[in-house]
Amino acid sequence: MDMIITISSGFFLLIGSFLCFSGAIGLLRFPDFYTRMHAVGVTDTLGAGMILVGLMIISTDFLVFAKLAMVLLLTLLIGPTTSHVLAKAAFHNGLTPKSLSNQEKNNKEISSSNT
Amino acid sequence: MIAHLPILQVIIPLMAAPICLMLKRAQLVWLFSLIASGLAFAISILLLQQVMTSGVISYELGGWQAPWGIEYRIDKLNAFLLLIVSGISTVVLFAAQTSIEKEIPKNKHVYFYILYLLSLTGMLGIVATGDAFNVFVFLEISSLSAYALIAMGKNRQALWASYQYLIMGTIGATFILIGIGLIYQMTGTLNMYDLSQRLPEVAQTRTVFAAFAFVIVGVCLKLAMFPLHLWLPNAYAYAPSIVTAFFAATATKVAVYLLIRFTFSVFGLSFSFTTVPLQTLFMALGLIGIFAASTSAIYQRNVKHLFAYSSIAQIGYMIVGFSLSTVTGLTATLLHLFNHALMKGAIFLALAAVIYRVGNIELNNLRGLGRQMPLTMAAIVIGGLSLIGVPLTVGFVSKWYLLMALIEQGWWPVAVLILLGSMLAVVYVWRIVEAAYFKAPLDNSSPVKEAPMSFLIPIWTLIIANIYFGIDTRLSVQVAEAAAQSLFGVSL
Amino acid sequence: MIDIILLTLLVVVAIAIIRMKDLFAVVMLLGIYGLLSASFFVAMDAVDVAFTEAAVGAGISTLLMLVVIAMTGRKEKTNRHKPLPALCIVLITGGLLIYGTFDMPHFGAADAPIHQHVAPRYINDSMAEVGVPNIVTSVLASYRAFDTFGEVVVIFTAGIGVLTLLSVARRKEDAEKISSINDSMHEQHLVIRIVAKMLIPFIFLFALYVQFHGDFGPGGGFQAGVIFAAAIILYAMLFGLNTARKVINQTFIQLIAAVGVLLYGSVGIVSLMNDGNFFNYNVLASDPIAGQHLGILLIEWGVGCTVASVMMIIFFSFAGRLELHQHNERVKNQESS
Amino acid sequence: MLMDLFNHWVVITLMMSGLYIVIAHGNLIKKIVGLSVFQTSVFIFYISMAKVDGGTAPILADDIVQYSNPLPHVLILTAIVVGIATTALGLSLVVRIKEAYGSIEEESIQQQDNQQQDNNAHAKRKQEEEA
Repeated sequence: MDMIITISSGFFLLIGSFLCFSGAIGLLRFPDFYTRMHAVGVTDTLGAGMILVGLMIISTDFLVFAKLAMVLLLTLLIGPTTSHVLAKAAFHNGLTPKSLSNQEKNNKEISSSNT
Repeated sequence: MIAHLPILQVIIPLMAAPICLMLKRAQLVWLFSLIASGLAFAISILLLQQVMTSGVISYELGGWQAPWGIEYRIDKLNAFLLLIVSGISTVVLFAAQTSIEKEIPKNKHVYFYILYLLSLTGMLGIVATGDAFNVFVFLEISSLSAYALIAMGKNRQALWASYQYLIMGTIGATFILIGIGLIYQMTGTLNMYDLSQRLPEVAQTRTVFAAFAFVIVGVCLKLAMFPLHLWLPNAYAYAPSIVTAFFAATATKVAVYLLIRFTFSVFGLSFSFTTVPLQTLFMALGLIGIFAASTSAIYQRNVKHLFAYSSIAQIGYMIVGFSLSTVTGLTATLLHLFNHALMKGAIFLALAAVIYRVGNIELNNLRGLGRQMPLTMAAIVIGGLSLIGVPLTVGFVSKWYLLMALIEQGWWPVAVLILLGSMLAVVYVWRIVEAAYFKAPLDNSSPVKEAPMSFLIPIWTLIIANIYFGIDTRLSVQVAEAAAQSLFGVSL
Repeated sequence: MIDIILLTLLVVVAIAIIRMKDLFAVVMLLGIYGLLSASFFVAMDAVDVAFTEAAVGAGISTLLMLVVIAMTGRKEKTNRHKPLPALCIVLITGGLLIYGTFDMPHFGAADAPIHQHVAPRYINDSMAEVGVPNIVTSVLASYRAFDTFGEVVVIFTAGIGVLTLLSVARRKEDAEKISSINDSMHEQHLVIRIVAKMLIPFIFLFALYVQFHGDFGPGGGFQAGVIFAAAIILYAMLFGLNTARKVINQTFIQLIAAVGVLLYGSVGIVSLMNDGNFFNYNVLASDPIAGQHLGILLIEWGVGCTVASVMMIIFFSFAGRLELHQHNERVKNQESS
Repeated sequence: MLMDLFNHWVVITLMMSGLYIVIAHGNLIKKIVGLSVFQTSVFIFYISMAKVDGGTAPILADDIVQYSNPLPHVLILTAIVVGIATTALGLSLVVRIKEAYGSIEEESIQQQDNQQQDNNAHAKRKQEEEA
């Protein structure tokens, strides 16, 4: 039983770490604001979520489990919302996604200076 | 209740402040804060009596023993300072209602009194406490309320002055915090008495030296000692006049108290004056301060600016007396603390009265006021004479003691310089006398009446005290001497 | 190891703050600085402090600065007189401090003077004397209760100070007009409004938990107050200032701020009445430990009330000014066009 | 020896960068940011002296023998509150200064003040001449 718990929690933790890591790379490598935000969103929700699940599996104390569950719920609720708000704010302030503005060179500068 | 006097001293104005917020009506609030301040004054008199007869009072807050809990420790020095601060505050507050009528918008009057009381609380707390960190907390209470009070001034320069004061004051407070942290790290205690016992063991370490430097620089920033005085003139000149009167008479005094407390009691005499070359440094800075500030005062056109610079010069005298590190020198400093509070309180209150009637305080506006506001101008002149140090005023007493202390130690040249510095005071006081009595009023200025009684009573209370303590020196000298001796005798 | 990484990150952030010209970025970096130092405090076992620093350094102060930047513009002027004197002062001060470190006890050494004197009593005896597991709480609220009282008064002073500086007297119709325009802009935020509605009760619940659990774990009146205020501020940001003002009466929160200070102080006065020293909770009940518990509970409530209401006062004052600014600008634009 | 003091030195660097921002920068908000950095670094200094190797957070539990020192934690809790109070007041001053002067750069404010003083002096002199 212990074996299964350790392995499954390790599995979740690994996936979580991988997602966080890829999110970080995405933040650095993606071309414009919106795609970068997508990378961050992945880290925020899925990566952190997986790590929390992994930790929940190995937690022995019920209180710790419950607290982690609360944290997980909150991240699931807040993470996407903040991404949404950010994207909306950017869009309202006239930042266009890169694919829409490939013809105009100027926009590239705006997007890079704004991130 | 007698046993609880030390804490009541601070708690009464403190608790009065939030109650003021509930009273709402400005007049009521004024009366209430006047009563609170008056009570604090009464308590400080009782405390001074108690200390003079029975020695140091220690009050353990929360019932916890000293190094573990916070202790209020009232000795002769604190009691003397408490008396000065609460006394001046009460007298100044008496005139506040009339004065702020024209300087501060109606809807902010209540806030003004609350901040005034909090500022008073902060100063009393700094003086009464025997715990190094508690000093920092109360220092911040008094400073934060001071920033807000100064920013209430009519002109926009008040805002800028207040901002500069905020930056300098916070740097100073943070320096003090660093210094306290360093000594705490070396001794493991925050209680001042305990510190004075444990510091000699580690006195020769570099950490304690650095701590000393930080505390002194931080306090000197608050004190506006000569090279660190840049924030003071504007802050005093642009603040509401009542605030200027209150701060000029008390705030720097509290900082001088902190300087004395830290050098003499906490770090100890032998460390402060033998290990560190404090004597020459402070004497030089004090003297330069006297001359530089007095010279700037001569060239000021705004009378409030003029007296603000004069305040910096007076701080110089206190520093010179302090730097001698003898009983007479310290007595002179303490006397000058008391006397300067009396004269600057009176002068700035009189200026507040002039502003109330004339609206402006440039030298030109004083023209002809000698005839139109005889009592107010007479008060300014007597205060000015006191600043110069003319016999029969308090200024003479403290200068006399300072000179005695200098001659006692054989510092003849410094004594001569001090006298020369007083000559500079003659020049700037003369400029005011000239404008007020010997120049015709400007054509376009309308004649003004004498200041209302609510000004004249507090102004003349202070002026009479000025003359009384200039003639009958027993009381002030006795207390100052006893306080100085206690600092040299048994530590703390 | 972790502390060295955190410190390095802090240095990087500090340098970035010096070099950045965009105030918006500077403020965000300051928030990061606060959060990093909070993490450092956790690594140093100071959980209570970390909690507070995270709430204040990364939360409230960033928010206030952002509001101010919205009013003052976000660009720092580049030209600036020579930084050489500043560098001199900094080098002298820093040099002095480094000189001071040479005789300092080593980092983490258990035999340093601070661990030998005063502190051992808190660690060994506080359970018997105060009866609260969280030593920080027992020192904060009992041994050094007067410092904490001073802290509450500092916050109160700041609240009154901000009010004197920023409160705007305006007629009611004007207020309605200004706010109605601003409120209409908030209508678009459907998603966050719904999420916030779900979250706000939980934030309140958490604030209460922190308030009452301060005796057993990290937390206490100050943190609870900040969290409570954060919920209200969130509400105000999403539903408009005017709506929030209707929910929370401005005179009422000023009153609560005063009541908090008074509650704290009157605990001391009651102990004076019962022949104890100021803040001696032992005399509050027949059993000293019960008295301590009662005293700590009451003063933590005082702290919580004052902090929560002052934070709200500060936010409402700043946001009210911002609203006025935006309104004035809009009027100006209309006139010019 | 070096490693033991290294932490302190880094913290001192942090403090000094805060102080540098306050003194060298002319933007009023940046100055307050600098103050904030300066103060926070002093907090870090206090907290790091409370740390005991192998200690844990000072919350009493049964199976723990070594606790970190709680006293600096208490002091810094108070100091953080003082810090935010100062920041709030400073920022409200900045807002008012911006309204009164139209700028938040030290140089331009100083310039405006000097100009005003000169103008006043000029007006005064005229007045005197007339008188």
